[in-house]
Amino acid sequence: MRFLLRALLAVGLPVVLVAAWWFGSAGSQDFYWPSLSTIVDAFGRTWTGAMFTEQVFPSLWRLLVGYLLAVVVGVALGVLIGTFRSVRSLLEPVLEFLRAFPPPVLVPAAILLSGIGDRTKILVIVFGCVWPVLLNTIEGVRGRDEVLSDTCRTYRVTGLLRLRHLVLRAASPQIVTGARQALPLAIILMVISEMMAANEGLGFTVLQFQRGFQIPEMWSGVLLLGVIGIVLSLLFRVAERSLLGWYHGQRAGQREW
Amino acid sequence: MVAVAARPPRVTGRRFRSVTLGAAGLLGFALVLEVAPRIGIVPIDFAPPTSQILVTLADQLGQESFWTALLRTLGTWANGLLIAVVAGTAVGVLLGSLPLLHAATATTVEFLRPIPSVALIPLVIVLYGPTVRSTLVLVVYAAFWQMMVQVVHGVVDVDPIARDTARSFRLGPWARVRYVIWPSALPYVMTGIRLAAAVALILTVTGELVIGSPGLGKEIDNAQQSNAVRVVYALIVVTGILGVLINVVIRQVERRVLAWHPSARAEAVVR
Amino acid sequence: MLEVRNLHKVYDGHGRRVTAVGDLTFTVPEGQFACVVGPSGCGKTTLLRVLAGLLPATSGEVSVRGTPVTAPPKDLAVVFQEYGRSLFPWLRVRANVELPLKAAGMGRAERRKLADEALAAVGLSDVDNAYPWQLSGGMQQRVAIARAIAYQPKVLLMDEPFAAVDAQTRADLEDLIRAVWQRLGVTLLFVTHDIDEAVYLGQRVIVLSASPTTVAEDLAIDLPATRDQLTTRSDARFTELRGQVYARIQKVKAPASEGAPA
Amino acid sequence: MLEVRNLHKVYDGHGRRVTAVGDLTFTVPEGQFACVVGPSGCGKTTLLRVLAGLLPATSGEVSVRGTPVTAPPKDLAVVFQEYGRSLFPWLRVRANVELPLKAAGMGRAERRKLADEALAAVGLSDVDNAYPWQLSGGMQQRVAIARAIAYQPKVLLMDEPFAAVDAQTRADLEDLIRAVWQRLGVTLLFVTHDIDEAVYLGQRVIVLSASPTTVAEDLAIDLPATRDQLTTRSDARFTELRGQVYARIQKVKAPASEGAPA
Amino acid sequence: DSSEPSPAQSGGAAQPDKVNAGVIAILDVAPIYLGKEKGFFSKRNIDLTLTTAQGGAAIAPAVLSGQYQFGFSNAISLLLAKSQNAPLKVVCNGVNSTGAAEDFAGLYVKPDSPVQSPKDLVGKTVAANTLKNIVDTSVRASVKKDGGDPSQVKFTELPFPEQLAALQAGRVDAIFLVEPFQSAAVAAGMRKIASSYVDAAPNLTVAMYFTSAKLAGENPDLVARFTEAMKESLAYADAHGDEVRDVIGTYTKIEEPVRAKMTLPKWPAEINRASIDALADAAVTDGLLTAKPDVAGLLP
Ligand SMILES: Nc1ncnc2c1ncn2[C@@H]1O[C@H](COP(=O)(O)OP(=O)(O)OP(=O)(O)O)[C@@H](O)[C@H]1O
Ligand SMILES: Nc1ncnc2c1ncn2[C@@H]1O[C@H](COP(=O)(O)OP(=O)(O)OP(=O)(O)O)[C@@H](O)[C@H]1O
Ligand SMILES: [Mg+2]
Ligand SMILES: [Mg+2]
Repeated sequence: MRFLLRALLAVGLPVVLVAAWWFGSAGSQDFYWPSLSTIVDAFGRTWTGAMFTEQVFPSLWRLLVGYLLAVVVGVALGVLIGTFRSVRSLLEPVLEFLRAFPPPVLVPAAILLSGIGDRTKILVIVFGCVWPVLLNTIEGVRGRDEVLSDTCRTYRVTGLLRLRHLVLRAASPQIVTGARQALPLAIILMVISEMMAANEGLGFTVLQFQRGFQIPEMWSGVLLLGVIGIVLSLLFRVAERSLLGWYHGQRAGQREW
Repeated sequence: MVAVAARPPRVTGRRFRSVTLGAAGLLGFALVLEVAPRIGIVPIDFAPPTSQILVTLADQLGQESFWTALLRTLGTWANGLLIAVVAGTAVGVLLGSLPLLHAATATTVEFLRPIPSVALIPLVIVLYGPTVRSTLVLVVYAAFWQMMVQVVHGVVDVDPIARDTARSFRLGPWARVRYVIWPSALPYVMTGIRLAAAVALILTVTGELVIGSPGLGKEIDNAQQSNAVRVVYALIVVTGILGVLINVVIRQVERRVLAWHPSARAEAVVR
Repeated sequence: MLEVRNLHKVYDGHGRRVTAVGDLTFTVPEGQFACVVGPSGCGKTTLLRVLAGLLPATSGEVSVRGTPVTAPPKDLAVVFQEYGRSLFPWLRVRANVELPLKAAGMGRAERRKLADEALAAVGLSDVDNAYPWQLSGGMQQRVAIARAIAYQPKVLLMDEPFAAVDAQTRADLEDLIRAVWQRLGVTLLFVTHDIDEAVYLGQRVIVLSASPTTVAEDLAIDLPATRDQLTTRSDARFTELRGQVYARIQKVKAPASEGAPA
Repeated sequence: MLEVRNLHKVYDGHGRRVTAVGDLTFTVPEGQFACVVGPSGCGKTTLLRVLAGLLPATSGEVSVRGTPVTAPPKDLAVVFQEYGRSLFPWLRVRANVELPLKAAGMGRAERRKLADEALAAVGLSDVDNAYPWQLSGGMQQRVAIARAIAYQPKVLLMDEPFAAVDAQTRADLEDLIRAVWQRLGVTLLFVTHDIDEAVYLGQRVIVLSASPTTVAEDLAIDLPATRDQLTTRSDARFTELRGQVYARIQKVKAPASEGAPA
Repeated sequence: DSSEPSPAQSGGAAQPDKVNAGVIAILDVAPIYLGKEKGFFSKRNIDLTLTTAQGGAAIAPAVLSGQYQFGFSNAISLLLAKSQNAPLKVVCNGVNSTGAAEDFAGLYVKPDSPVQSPKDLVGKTVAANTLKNIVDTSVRASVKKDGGDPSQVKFTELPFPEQLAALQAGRVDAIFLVEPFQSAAVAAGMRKIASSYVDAAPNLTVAMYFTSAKLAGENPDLVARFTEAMKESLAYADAHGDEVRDVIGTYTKIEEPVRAKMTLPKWPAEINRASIDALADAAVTDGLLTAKPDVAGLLP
């Protein structure tokens, strides 16, 4: 019953919006605004078989590797910076400096450093989506409850055990927020990383369509990106449920109305 | 027993230390970038050392076109950020406090968020032409999500006892947002603003770069097309410096509005 | 008036299913001062949360001043057991006390007056400008009490409100609460672990059984309306009543004592 | 052994400067059970935090078992006044109790045994699998106590550890703590607001004055070593000692009572 | 010849027509800047505003949606657009290769590279600023002309500014550059193995100016005046190299010494239709297009 309601809620609005789009765009003659039926048609033609395995899979693979790396790096660095004030003072300006770099102008630098292979593209993804994880981890680590910190100190819970049972767990709601932010960013950066120095990939293909004036095909690619976003966010939610069960329980326990 | 005392000197001393460390960090970074091309880790022609970049930058500072571009970029950035922060906060608070609404919109949001701005470029150009407006739309589109997601999570983070207290005293929706939800979400909001600020800056520059609306990004593109490597890097350094300055301002604000938060508290206690 | 009829509450989730309240029925007439005692974990806090409209009952009916409770009722204040977390850490003490008044639309001057009075009453006039986390546990608890008093509720629910204060302050606060109750004519439900306190304060003591919770004893306290720490507590009737409650609690506790402290 | 010499502690920040502890000097010999009583806000928690190495003193010296305190000393356990916040919300009850043992490098089987014993001792055998936030206030407090006991410390600092439990459980826990103390020979500093409790439990009661805090009275409790709730509490010597402490506290309280409850 | 201006054409001359044109900040578009400076547009009652953008991604939609009246694009992009039935129409020539060995663009390898001529590129990787566009088509033409199998050449996308570094680092085997990057490559000692634009077709028309079919249909007069002004500008630019080098300094950041030395393209007033036709054929052969688009319909 509850599951049904959830499912209904999840698809309700999209169904309405898709319907509106479908009928609103029907018979569109605008070159850049093809009708949804044209786009769906192009989708079927485009993203099947070899196209999927040759263009989409490599991209997804890089996306996943880049994303996971970003989370790991962001959390590790965030714990370090959040824990030691002097490290934070030392690194924060440099990080803010780097953070303001637009990835498109950064790609050349990345190419210079690590060539034009997958490594560069993964680097671009990591560089772009490490920030939400990093910033949130820092704040999460800094903002933990003092009584818990004191408890750990008196009971001499130190080192890795402290990291695992206090630092990471206390920051985990915020880490999850950061990771959540980073997920769609990773998809965006996957596309950006394939804007230059690429000859295959989902982002590259979408851009090719755009340049080649294959507008319905381009929109079908955008559609695919959105669908990937939905799928990844569903996976993310499953992971979050098990990771933050205590958190949502604590918060929902008293919020049944 | 209670006396309002002036800020103890230790705190200012600490602030001084932190500023010094920060400067040292930047200096060290600059040094690495000076040395790396000089000893051949990266080719000097394509990655000019810091000193050359700074000379070029100084040269740029003397040009009026640079300042016009900078002001334009800042204008677009500030407008975009403001809209994104206000809209992101409003929508975030709404979604965070109404779980049903959140559930109903989640799929749509997840669909829209990963659409890269580059893919939206033809769309905004068709709508607004290669103008500041187009760039602004891209900026708002990208920064809005950052803000919204942070706020949604922040709203959920309200202490259940604090929320029940507010409910039992029958605080109205507005009072609850103003006095309970907003303050507890504030740490998330501040992080959101910091994230959105950088994303807005990035998209302002990218938008200008790709669309060609006037500003720093366009200057960067122009320099790239002209093989003016040093100018390119000088301009990128400017965006970096903007990033640092923006962060300084936000940190300052944060120190004020989050004085009560454990993260700030722990640092103010005389130990 | 508070009415609780066949209240039943089950917590379920995260691999644990607990019947917090078995079957509870009682009525507190308008203006009565009722104390609730019962073993730890028997569902007192749960009962208060249901009455305050913060938690839905699994079954049964609860009404406050004639209206069935679905949301926090009007003119009701709660002092939470977790006093520390019920104070807003971003507001200074005075602002914490004033907030509900502000939300009720009261003017600045009046708000200030009420807050000052309430803070003075709990002995915290000098910390109005501090943040809650700068205060000791007992002081925090007193701020929470001051906030409830300043609100001038018609119904006041208090969950072990004096747990963190010293004996002397506790005695003072007891008298304060009785004075407030008499002055405002509030309906008061007061959860405590101190049997003496329950007898000293209330017109009635409701003893709850251990889980699954029911009313084990409902005792009218027929002590005179004007009470004072010395004379009342040395009153023979006081000792007698206290003995009755104590005996009852012992009995209540017994069947559940397999898992009790060694 | 705990030694506190000329301890002085000032809190300063956010526009507020408070002398929490004025000048405190006392020594608790190895293996002694000392109770601390004092008015709310007099600095008991602050004292405990300094002793536990969680807070640096503004001036004065503090040493635990011969070593000056700069960080939390070895083999010391604290039961915090904010019991609710001292439990890890992401760990289930048993894991909360086991965590310090794990940190000490104890094997899984032994850890489990100790945790089970401690939980049984506080009457919570059946909730080992719950999260702390699924428990009532009193149950949470007992988990915190169980954690401290299971740790088998040499020095145990307890800050109003029974504030949230009912009278019967409290009596049981009092006996439990005395039993643990006798069995392990721990040095115990026990903060309480209940004067009867202080006299019943301790070998010594330290009465603190209101702020600026000093030792107002240091009373040896010469009751027999084996105590029990019925006989000891009805002992004439008990009543006498209790009267002494009470009188002393009244005096202590008086000068600071300008701001006391109305 | 369009040296006789006729402002009266616009009917009244009271309000000049505001015209926005989207161009790329490269030397190819020097004539339009020069023409504007010389007043070739204003004397035809056109108030021209030039806006630079990074590339076709921004210009084509802006023209098609009417935000710009005219745009600048390379020939292959226009053919691609035509093949997708994009409603646009070429109005006049843009830029041509020199047709001689010394062109404004070229295919370069490292001085010590085993690649001696384009046919050696078989199995090798060449950098192109955009894939599936005029660069790879031209490079393939060079390979084919040299007797190699063009389908065996691999391309990777790399912006012009990054190419020299990538070549020097050995990440690609050859690069195809235009000015001013070509000058930098030459200065760095890179070896030229072909002038691919020249190999693609004699006097290849590399890029053209275009407008939307809508504007062409609704305001043929404006289009005609713009075309005339453009033709005059092209002819003038072709004849006045020094002025071109100066005007390039106004809208790019190319440094003076480079500007003085770099090879300029040709700016004939007329489109080389045969070369466009050849390009279209090559694009079909290379698989860029599935069928040959209606070239005649695209060109004026
Ligand atoms: N949020 C919750 N989720 C699950 N179980 C809960 C929750 N809150 C309370 N319980 C359970 O309900 C029962 C009653 O809890 P409650 O807090 O009402 O007791 P109480 O009478 O207030 O006890 P105490 O005197 O110790 O505060 C307990 O067994 C407790 O474990
Ligand atoms: N973190 C803090 N920042 C500033 N002042 C504090 C802080 N903690 C305690 N104080 C102040 O120090 C004084 C002593 O506090 P402490 O908590 O030690 O009292 P206590 O004896 O434990 O009181 P209680 O019995 O009410 O718990 C109080 O006036 C309190 O306001
Ligand atoms: Mg309770
Ligand atoms: Mg205390």
